[in-house]
Amino acid sequence: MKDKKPKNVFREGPISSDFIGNSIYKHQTKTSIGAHNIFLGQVRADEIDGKTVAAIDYTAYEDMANQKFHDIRESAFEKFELTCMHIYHSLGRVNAGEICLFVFVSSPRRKVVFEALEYIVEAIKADVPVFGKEIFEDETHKWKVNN
Amino acid sequence: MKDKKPKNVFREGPISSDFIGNSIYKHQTKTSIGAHNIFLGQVRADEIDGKTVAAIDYTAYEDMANQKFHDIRESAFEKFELTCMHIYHSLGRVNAGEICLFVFVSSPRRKVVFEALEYIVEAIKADVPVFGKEIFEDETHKWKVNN
Amino acid sequence: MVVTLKYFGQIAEVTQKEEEQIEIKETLISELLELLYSKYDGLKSKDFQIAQNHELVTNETAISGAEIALLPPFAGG
Amino acid sequence: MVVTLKYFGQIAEVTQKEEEQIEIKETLISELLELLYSKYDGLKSKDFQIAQNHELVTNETAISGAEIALLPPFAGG
Repeated sequence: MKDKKPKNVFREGPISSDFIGNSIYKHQTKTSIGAHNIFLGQVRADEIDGKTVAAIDYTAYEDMANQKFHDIRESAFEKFELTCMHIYHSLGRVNAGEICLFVFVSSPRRKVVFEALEYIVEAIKADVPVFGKEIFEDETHKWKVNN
Repeated sequence: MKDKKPKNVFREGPISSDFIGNSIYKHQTKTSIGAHNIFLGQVRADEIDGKTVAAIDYTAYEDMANQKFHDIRESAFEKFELTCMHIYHSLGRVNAGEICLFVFVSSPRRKVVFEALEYIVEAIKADVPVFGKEIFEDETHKWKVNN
Repeated sequence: MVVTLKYFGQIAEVTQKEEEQIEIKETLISELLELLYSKYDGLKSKDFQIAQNHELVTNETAISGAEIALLPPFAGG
Repeated sequence: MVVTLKYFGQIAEVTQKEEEQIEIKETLISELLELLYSKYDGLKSKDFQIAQNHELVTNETAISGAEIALLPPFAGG
Protein backbone atom coordinates (compact mmCIF):
# COMPACT_ATOMS: atom_id res chain seq x y z
CA MET A 1 0.00 0.00 0.00
CA LYS A 2 3.00 2.34 -0.25
CA ASP A 3 2.99 5.12 -2.78
CA LYS A 4 6.18 6.17 -4.39
CA LYS A 5 5.01 9.62 -5.52
CA PRO A 6 3.32 12.23 -3.33
CA LYS A 7 -0.45 12.32 -3.82
CA ASN A 8 -2.47 15.48 -3.49
CA VAL A 9 -3.86 15.46 0.03
CA PHE A 10 -5.75 18.74 -0.39
CA ARG A 11 -9.44 19.14 -1.08
CA GLU A 12 -11.15 22.43 -1.89
CA GLY A 13 -13.47 23.43 0.98
CA PRO A 14 -14.74 21.34 3.90
CA ILE A 15 -14.61 17.54 4.07
CA SER A 16 -18.18 16.23 4.15
CA SER A 17 -19.54 13.56 6.47
CA ASP A 18 -20.75 11.72 3.34
CA PHE A 19 -17.20 11.56 2.03
CA ILE A 20 -16.04 10.12 5.37
CA GLY A 21 -18.91 7.60 5.52
CA ASN A 22 -18.13 6.50 1.99
CA SER A 23 -14.46 6.12 2.78
CA ILE A 24 -15.38 3.84 5.71
CA TYR A 25 -17.72 1.86 3.43
CA LYS A 26 -14.93 1.20 0.91
CA HIS A 27 -12.89 -0.57 3.61
CA GLN A 28 -15.50 -3.26 4.20
CA THR A 29 -14.03 -5.42 1.46
CA LYS A 30 -10.69 -5.49 3.32
CA THR A 31 -11.38 -8.36 5.68
CA SER A 32 -7.90 -8.48 7.22
CA ILE A 33 -8.72 -5.20 9.01
CA GLY A 34 -9.87 -5.49 12.63
CA ALA A 35 -9.60 -1.87 13.76
CA HIS A 36 -10.01 1.56 12.21
CA ASN A 37 -9.11 4.82 13.89
CA ILE A 38 -10.23 8.15 12.48
CA PHE A 39 -9.21 11.66 13.47
CA LEU A 40 -11.29 14.62 12.36
CA GLY A 41 -10.26 18.22 12.85
CA GLN A 42 -13.26 20.55 13.06
CA VAL A 43 -13.18 24.35 12.94
CA ARG A 44 -14.05 25.82 16.33
CA ALA A 45 -16.10 29.02 16.74
CA ASP A 46 -13.52 30.31 19.24
CA GLU A 47 -14.10 33.64 20.87
CA ILE A 48 -10.99 35.83 20.66
CA ASP A 49 -11.02 39.34 22.18
CA GLY A 50 -14.80 39.42 22.07
CA LYS A 51 -15.07 38.32 18.44
CA THR A 52 -16.21 34.90 17.24
CA VAL A 53 -14.43 32.83 14.58
CA ALA A 54 -16.82 32.23 11.67
CA ALA A 55 -14.43 30.26 9.43
CA ILE A 56 -10.82 29.42 8.72
CA ASP A 57 -9.38 30.12 5.30
CA TYR A 58 -6.62 27.57 4.65
CA THR A 59 -3.68 28.05 2.33
CA ALA A 60 -0.61 25.87 1.94
CA TYR A 61 2.78 25.68 0.33
CA GLU A 62 1.25 22.84 -1.63
CA ASP A 63 4.29 21.16 -3.19
CA MET A 64 6.18 21.06 0.10
CA ALA A 65 3.05 20.10 2.05
CA ASN A 66 2.27 17.14 -0.20
CA GLN A 67 5.91 16.05 0.09
CA LYS A 68 5.68 16.26 3.89
CA PHE A 69 2.38 14.34 3.93
CA HIS A 70 4.11 11.71 1.79
CA ASP A 71 7.09 11.52 4.17
CA ILE A 72 4.74 11.17 7.18
CA ARG A 73 2.88 8.41 5.35
CA GLU A 74 6.06 6.49 4.49
CA SER A 75 7.39 6.83 7.99
CA ALA A 76 4.09 5.66 9.55
CA PHE A 77 4.02 2.58 7.30
CA GLU A 78 7.57 1.82 8.40
CA LYS A 79 6.87 2.24 12.12
CA PHE A 80 3.43 0.60 12.34
CA GLU A 81 1.78 -2.50 10.87
CA LEU A 82 -0.91 -0.64 8.94
CA THR A 83 -3.21 -2.00 6.25
CA CYS A 84 -4.33 1.42 4.99
CA MET A 85 -3.82 5.09 5.64
CA HIS A 86 -5.64 8.09 4.19
CA ILE A 87 -5.12 11.78 4.81
CA TYR A 88 -7.23 14.67 3.49
CA HIS A 89 -6.84 18.36 4.32
CA SER A 90 -9.01 21.28 3.27
CA LEU A 91 -7.90 24.36 1.38
CA GLY A 92 -9.96 27.55 1.19
CA ARG A 93 -12.82 28.49 3.44
CA VAL A 94 -14.06 26.04 6.08
CA ASN A 95 -16.84 27.32 8.33
CA ALA A 96 -17.05 26.74 12.08
CA GLY A 97 -18.44 23.24 12.66
CA GLU A 98 -17.09 21.92 9.36
CA ILE A 99 -14.28 19.41 9.02
CA CYS A 100 -10.85 20.46 7.73
CA LEU A 101 -8.72 17.35 8.43
CA PHE A 102 -9.54 13.66 8.00
CA VAL A 103 -6.95 11.04 8.93
CA PHE A 104 -7.94 7.38 8.64
CA VAL A 105 -5.75 4.41 9.64
CA SER A 106 -6.60 0.71 9.60
CA SER A 107 -4.81 -2.36 10.90
CA PRO A 108 -5.51 -5.95 11.87
CA ARG A 109 -5.02 -4.98 15.56
CA ARG A 110 -6.27 -2.09 17.67
CA LYS A 111 -3.10 -1.19 19.62
CA VAL A 112 -1.43 -0.27 16.37
CA VAL A 113 -4.08 2.18 15.16
CA PHE A 114 -4.05 4.25 18.35
CA GLU A 115 -0.30 4.77 18.22
CA ALA A 116 -0.21 5.33 14.49
CA LEU A 117 -3.03 7.87 14.38
CA GLU A 118 -1.59 10.05 17.13
CA TYR A 119 1.86 9.90 15.52
CA ILE A 120 0.44 10.99 12.15
CA VAL A 121 -1.75 13.81 13.49
CA GLU A 122 1.08 15.26 15.60
CA ALA A 123 3.43 15.10 12.62
CA ILE A 124 0.89 16.89 10.42
CA LYS A 125 0.47 19.67 12.98
CA ALA A 126 4.24 20.10 13.39
CA ASP A 127 5.73 19.52 9.94
CA VAL A 128 3.28 20.45 7.20
CA PRO A 129 3.26 24.04 5.86
CA VAL A 130 -0.45 24.81 6.06
CA PHE A 131 -1.62 28.25 7.12
CA GLY A 132 -4.95 29.20 8.62
CA LYS A 133 -6.58 32.60 8.62
CA GLU A 134 -9.26 32.73 11.31
CA ILE A 135 -12.00 34.94 9.91
CA PHE A 136 -14.29 36.62 12.41
CA GLU A 137 -17.94 37.41 11.90
CA ASP A 138 -17.04 41.03 11.12
CA GLU A 139 -14.62 39.81 8.38
CA THR A 140 -11.51 40.90 10.27
CA HIS A 141 -8.96 38.13 10.72
CA LYS A 142 -6.19 36.64 12.85
CA TRP A 143 -3.57 34.07 11.82
CA LYS A 144 -3.88 30.74 13.57
CA VAL A 145 -0.83 29.03 15.15
CA ASN A 146 -0.68 25.35 16.13
CA ASN A 147 0.34 24.66 19.69
CA MET B 1 -23.80 15.79 28.59
CA LYS B 2 -23.87 13.21 31.36
CA ASP B 3 -26.63 10.63 31.47
CA LYS B 4 -27.91 9.43 34.75
CA LYS B 5 -29.48 6.20 33.50
CA PRO B 6 -27.78 3.58 31.33
CA LYS B 7 -28.75 3.84 27.67
CA ASN B 8 -28.99 0.88 25.37
CA VAL B 9 -25.67 0.71 23.54
CA PHE B 10 -26.62 -2.33 21.46
CA ARG B 11 -27.79 -2.37 17.87
CA GLU B 12 -29.10 -5.42 16.04
CA GLY B 13 -26.66 -6.44 13.29
CA PRO B 14 -23.74 -4.49 11.82
CA ILE B 15 -23.22 -0.73 12.22
CA SER B 16 -23.46 0.88 8.78
CA SER B 17 -21.10 3.47 7.34
CA ASP B 18 -24.18 5.65 6.71
CA PHE B 19 -25.00 5.60 10.40
CA ILE B 20 -21.44 6.66 11.20
CA GLY B 21 -21.42 9.40 8.55
CA ASN B 22 -24.72 10.70 9.86
CA SER B 23 -23.43 10.70 13.42
CA ILE B 24 -20.46 12.82 12.30
CA TYR B 25 -22.83 15.16 10.46
CA LYS B 26 -24.90 15.76 13.60
CA HIS B 27 -21.83 17.12 15.39
CA GLN B 28 -21.32 19.96 12.96
CA THR B 29 -23.66 22.18 14.95
CA LYS B 30 -21.39 21.82 18.00
CA THR B 31 -18.91 24.54 17.24
CA SER B 32 -16.93 24.23 20.47
CA ILE B 33 -15.55 20.92 19.17
CA GLY B 34 -12.09 21.02 17.59
CA ALA B 35 -11.26 17.32 17.41
CA HIS B 36 -13.16 14.07 16.92
CA ASN B 37 -11.66 10.62 17.34
CA ILE B 38 -13.50 7.53 16.16
CA PHE B 39 -12.71 3.88 16.77
CA LEU B 40 -14.33 1.21 14.62
CA GLY B 41 -14.06 -2.50 15.29
CA GLN B 42 -14.44 -4.55 12.11
CA VAL B 43 -14.90 -8.32 11.92
CA ARG B 44 -11.79 -10.01 10.49
CA ALA B 45 -11.93 -13.02 8.16
CA ASP B 46 -9.26 -14.73 10.28
CA GLU B 47 -8.00 -18.12 9.23
CA ILE B 48 -8.02 -20.55 12.18
CA ASP B 49 -6.85 -24.16 11.68
CA GLY B 50 -7.44 -23.90 7.95
CA LYS B 51 -10.96 -22.48 8.26
CA THR B 52 -11.98 -18.89 7.55
CA VAL B 53 -14.20 -16.78 9.82
CA ALA B 54 -17.32 -15.73 7.89
CA ALA B 55 -19.06 -13.81 10.69
CA ILE B 56 -19.22 -13.24 14.42
CA ASP B 57 -22.50 -13.80 16.24
CA TYR B 58 -22.57 -11.43 19.24
CA THR B 59 -24.54 -11.98 22.42
CA ALA B 60 -24.34 -10.06 25.69
CA TYR B 61 -25.48 -10.03 29.27
CA GLU B 62 -27.34 -6.91 28.22
CA ASP B 63 -28.36 -5.39 31.57
CA MET B 64 -24.87 -5.72 33.00
CA ALA B 65 -23.24 -4.68 29.73
CA ASN B 66 -25.29 -1.47 29.49
CA GLN B 67 -24.45 -0.75 33.13
CA LYS B 68 -20.74 -1.26 32.38
CA PHE B 69 -20.93 0.95 29.27
CA HIS B 70 -22.58 3.57 31.47
CA ASP B 71 -19.83 3.30 34.11
CA ILE B 72 -17.14 3.61 31.43
CA ARG B 73 -18.93 6.66 30.05
CA GLU B 74 -19.20 8.36 33.47
CA SER B 75 -15.60 7.61 34.27
CA ALA B 76 -14.39 8.94 30.90
CA PHE B 77 -16.33 12.19 31.36
CA GLU B 78 -14.73 12.53 34.78
CA LYS B 79 -11.19 11.87 33.56
CA PHE B 80 -11.24 13.80 30.28
CA GLU B 81 -12.62 17.14 29.08
CA LEU B 82 -15.03 15.70 26.52
CA THR B 83 -17.85 17.47 24.73
CA CYS B 84 -19.56 14.27 23.53
CA MET B 85 -19.18 10.52 23.66
CA HIS B 86 -21.12 7.84 21.80
CA ILE B 87 -20.77 4.07 21.95
CA TYR B 88 -22.61 1.51 19.81
CA HIS B 89 -22.07 -2.25 19.79
CA SER B 90 -23.64 -4.88 17.56
CA LEU B 91 -25.66 -7.87 18.67
CA GLY B 92 -26.39 -10.84 16.43
CA ARG B 93 -24.62 -11.69 13.22
CA VAL B 94 -21.94 -9.37 11.83
CA ASN B 95 -20.19 -10.57 8.68
CA ALA B 96 -16.46 -10.29 8.03
CA GLY B 97 -15.73 -6.74 6.85
CA GLU B 98 -18.70 -5.28 8.71
CA ILE B 99 -18.46 -3.00 11.74
CA CYS B 100 -19.40 -4.25 15.22
CA LEU B 101 -18.16 -1.43 17.47
CA PHE B 102 -18.34 2.34 17.01
CA VAL B 103 -16.86 4.65 19.65
CA PHE B 104 -16.94 8.39 19.00
CA VAL B 105 -15.41 11.06 21.27
CA SER B 106 -15.23 14.81 20.72
CA SER B 107 -13.45 17.60 22.56
CA PRO B 108 -12.26 21.14 22.03
CA ARG B 109 -8.64 19.83 21.94
CA ARG B 110 -6.97 16.91 20.20
CA LYS B 111 -4.72 15.59 22.98
CA VAL B 112 -7.81 14.75 25.01
CA VAL B 113 -9.56 12.68 22.36
CA PHE B 114 -6.60 10.37 21.79
CA GLU B 115 -6.28 9.53 25.47
CA ALA B 116 -10.01 9.24 26.03
CA LEU B 117 -10.70 6.99 23.05
CA GLU B 118 -8.00 4.49 23.93
CA TYR B 119 -9.15 4.44 27.56
CA ILE B 120 -12.76 3.77 26.53
CA VAL B 121 -11.97 1.06 23.97
CA GLU B 122 -9.65 -0.80 26.36
CA ALA B 123 -12.29 -0.62 29.11
CA ILE B 124 -14.96 -1.99 26.75
CA LYS B 125 -12.72 -4.91 25.76
CA ALA B 126 -11.89 -5.71 29.40
CA ASP B 127 -15.06 -4.99 31.38
CA VAL B 128 -18.16 -5.46 29.25
CA PRO B 129 -19.82 -8.91 29.12
CA VAL B 130 -20.16 -9.35 25.38
CA PHE B 131 -19.56 -12.76 23.82
CA GLY B 132 -18.57 -13.54 20.25
CA LYS B 133 -19.09 -16.76 18.37
CA GLU B 134 -16.78 -16.89 15.36
CA ILE B 135 -18.71 -18.70 12.66
CA PHE B 136 -16.66 -20.39 9.94
CA GLU B 137 -17.69 -20.77 6.33
CA ASP B 138 -18.70 -24.41 7.05
CA GLU B 139 -20.99 -23.19 9.89
CA THR B 140 -18.83 -24.71 12.65
CA HIS B 141 -17.80 -22.20 15.31
CA LYS B 142 -15.23 -21.15 17.89
CA TRP B 143 -15.69 -18.74 20.82
CA LYS B 144 -13.69 -15.55 20.53
CA VAL B 145 -11.61 -14.27 23.47
CA ASN B 146 -10.27 -10.70 23.76
CA ASN B 147 -6.55 -10.39 24.29
CA MET C 1 -33.53 -19.10 48.82
CA VAL C 2 -34.34 -18.91 45.10
CA VAL C 3 -31.71 -17.56 42.72
CA THR C 4 -31.93 -16.88 39.01
CA LEU C 5 -28.93 -18.28 37.16
CA LYS C 6 -27.91 -16.97 33.75
CA TYR C 7 -25.57 -18.71 31.33
CA PHE C 8 -23.88 -17.17 28.31
CA GLY C 9 -21.84 -18.21 25.30
CA GLN C 10 -19.93 -21.43 25.73
CA ILE C 11 -21.28 -21.83 29.27
CA ALA C 12 -24.82 -21.98 27.87
CA GLU C 13 -23.57 -24.65 25.46
CA VAL C 14 -22.58 -26.77 28.48
CA THR C 15 -25.76 -26.14 30.50
CA GLN C 16 -27.95 -26.40 27.38
CA LYS C 17 -30.01 -23.49 28.68
CA GLU C 18 -29.64 -19.74 29.09
CA GLU C 19 -31.47 -19.28 32.35
CA GLU C 20 -32.94 -21.20 35.27
CA GLN C 21 -34.23 -20.60 38.76
CA ILE C 22 -33.07 -22.89 41.53
CA GLU C 23 -33.79 -23.22 45.22
CA ILE C 24 -30.54 -23.32 47.21
CA LYS C 25 -29.48 -23.52 50.82
CA GLU C 26 -25.86 -22.60 50.03
CA THR C 27 -24.52 -19.25 51.27
CA LEU C 28 -21.27 -18.74 49.33
CA ILE C 29 -20.60 -18.54 45.60
CA SER C 30 -18.05 -21.35 45.97
CA GLU C 31 -20.78 -23.63 47.35
CA LEU C 32 -23.13 -22.77 44.52
CA LEU C 33 -20.34 -23.59 42.09
CA GLU C 34 -19.84 -27.06 43.58
CA LEU C 35 -23.54 -27.67 43.10
CA LEU C 36 -23.39 -26.56 39.45
CA TYR C 37 -20.24 -28.60 38.76
CA SER C 38 -22.04 -31.73 39.91
CA LYS C 39 -25.11 -30.82 37.89
CA TYR C 40 -23.37 -29.90 34.63
CA ASP C 41 -20.78 -32.20 33.22
CA GLY C 42 -17.85 -30.30 31.68
CA LEU C 43 -18.60 -27.00 33.43
CA LYS C 44 -15.60 -27.29 35.75
CA SER C 45 -13.11 -27.24 32.86
CA LYS C 46 -14.57 -24.03 31.42
CA ASP C 47 -13.10 -20.58 31.93
CA PHE C 48 -15.66 -18.14 33.37
CA GLN C 49 -16.25 -15.29 35.82
CA ILE C 50 -19.27 -14.83 38.06
CA ALA C 51 -21.46 -11.75 38.35
CA GLN C 52 -24.03 -11.12 41.09
CA ASN C 53 -26.31 -8.11 40.61
CA HIS C 54 -24.28 -7.14 37.53
CA GLU C 55 -20.99 -6.96 39.43
CA LEU C 56 -18.15 -9.48 39.30
CA VAL C 57 -17.74 -11.45 42.52
CA THR C 58 -15.27 -14.00 43.89
CA ASN C 59 -15.76 -17.50 45.22
CA GLU C 60 -15.79 -16.12 48.75
CA THR C 61 -18.66 -13.68 48.14
CA ALA C 62 -21.91 -14.39 50.00
CA ILE C 63 -24.93 -15.13 47.84
CA SER C 64 -27.43 -12.31 48.26
CA GLY C 65 -30.35 -13.94 46.57
CA ALA C 66 -30.39 -12.09 43.29
CA GLU C 67 -29.43 -12.84 39.73
CA ILE C 68 -26.17 -14.74 39.32
CA ALA C 69 -24.53 -15.04 35.90
CA LEU C 70 -21.74 -17.29 34.63
CA LEU C 71 -19.74 -15.26 32.11
CA PRO C 72 -17.24 -16.81 29.71
CA PRO C 73 -14.31 -14.67 28.43
CA PHE C 74 -15.40 -11.30 27.06
CA ALA C 75 -15.11 -10.68 23.34
CA GLY C 76 -16.61 -7.22 22.85
CA GLY C 77 -15.55 -5.04 19.93
CA MET D 1 21.96 33.93 -9.41
CA VAL D 2 18.18 34.12 -9.74
CA VAL D 3 16.01 32.73 -6.94
CA THR D 4 12.26 32.36 -6.74
CA LEU D 5 10.91 33.60 -3.43
CA LYS D 6 7.54 32.45 -2.08
CA TYR D 7 5.58 34.15 0.68
CA PHE D 8 2.67 32.69 2.63
CA GLY D 9 0.05 33.78 5.14
CA GLN D 10 0.98 36.76 7.23
CA ILE D 11 4.36 37.01 5.46
CA ALA D 12 2.55 37.58 2.16
CA GLU D 13 0.56 40.31 3.93
CA VAL D 14 3.86 42.07 4.68
CA THR D 15 5.42 41.58 1.23
CA GLN D 16 2.11 42.30 -0.52
CA LYS D 17 2.86 39.50 -2.98
CA GLU D 18 2.99 35.71 -2.96
CA GLU D 19 5.95 35.19 -5.23
CA GLU D 20 8.82 37.01 -6.89
CA GLN D 21 12.09 36.28 -8.68
CA ILE D 22 15.14 38.22 -7.69
CA GLU D 23 18.74 38.37 -8.84
CA ILE D 24 21.11 38.01 -5.89
CA LYS D 25 24.84 37.82 -5.26
CA GLU D 26 24.38 36.61 -1.66
CA THR D 27 25.48 33.06 -0.80
CA LEU D 28 23.91 32.40 2.62
CA ILE D 29 20.29 32.41 3.75
CA SER D 30 21.22 34.95 6.47
CA GLU D 31 22.47 37.35 3.77
CA LEU D 32 19.29 36.94 1.74
CA LEU D 33 17.30 37.68 4.88
CA GLU D 34 19.17 40.97 5.46
CA LEU D 35 18.28 41.95 1.93
CA LEU D 36 14.60 41.11 2.46
CA TYR D 37 14.48 42.91 5.83
CA SER D 38 15.68 46.07 4.16
CA LYS D 39 13.22 45.61 1.29
CA TYR D 40 10.13 44.80 3.38
CA ASP D 41 9.24 46.96 6.31
CA GLY D 42 7.90 44.89 9.25
CA LEU D 43 9.25 41.55 8.01
CA LYS D 44 11.94 41.38 10.69
CA SER D 45 9.38 41.33 13.51
CA LYS D 46 7.49 38.40 11.99
CA ASP D 47 7.88 34.78 13.08
CA PHE D 48 8.77 32.49 10.18
CA GLN D 49 10.87 29.54 9.02
CA ILE D 50 12.66 29.20 5.71
CA ALA D 51 12.43 26.33 3.25
CA GLN D 52 14.75 25.73 0.31
CA ASN D 53 13.74 23.01 -2.14
CA HIS D 54 10.86 22.06 0.20
CA GLU D 55 13.12 21.43 3.20
CA LEU D 56 13.55 23.68 6.21
CA VAL D 57 16.97 25.36 6.37
CA THR D 58 18.86 27.54 8.85
CA ASN D 59 20.42 30.97 8.48
CA GLU D 60 23.79 29.31 7.89
CA THR D 61 22.62 27.23 4.92
CA ALA D 62 24.11 28.07 1.53
CA ILE D 63 21.68 29.26 -1.12
CA SER D 64 21.55 26.69 -3.89
CA GLY D 65 19.67 28.73 -6.41
CA ALA D 66 16.26 27.11 -6.17
CA GLU D 67 12.92 28.04 -4.70
CA ILE D 68 13.05 29.67 -1.28
CA ALA D 69 9.91 30.05 0.81
CA LEU D 70 9.17 32.12 3.91
CA LEU D 71 6.78 30.11 6.06
CA PRO D 72 4.84 31.60 8.98
CA PRO D 73 3.77 29.30 11.87
CA PHE D 74 1.97 26.17 10.70
CA ALA D 75 -1.72 25.80 11.42
CA GLY D 76 -2.69 22.55 9.72
CA GLY D 77 -5.63 20.54 10.95
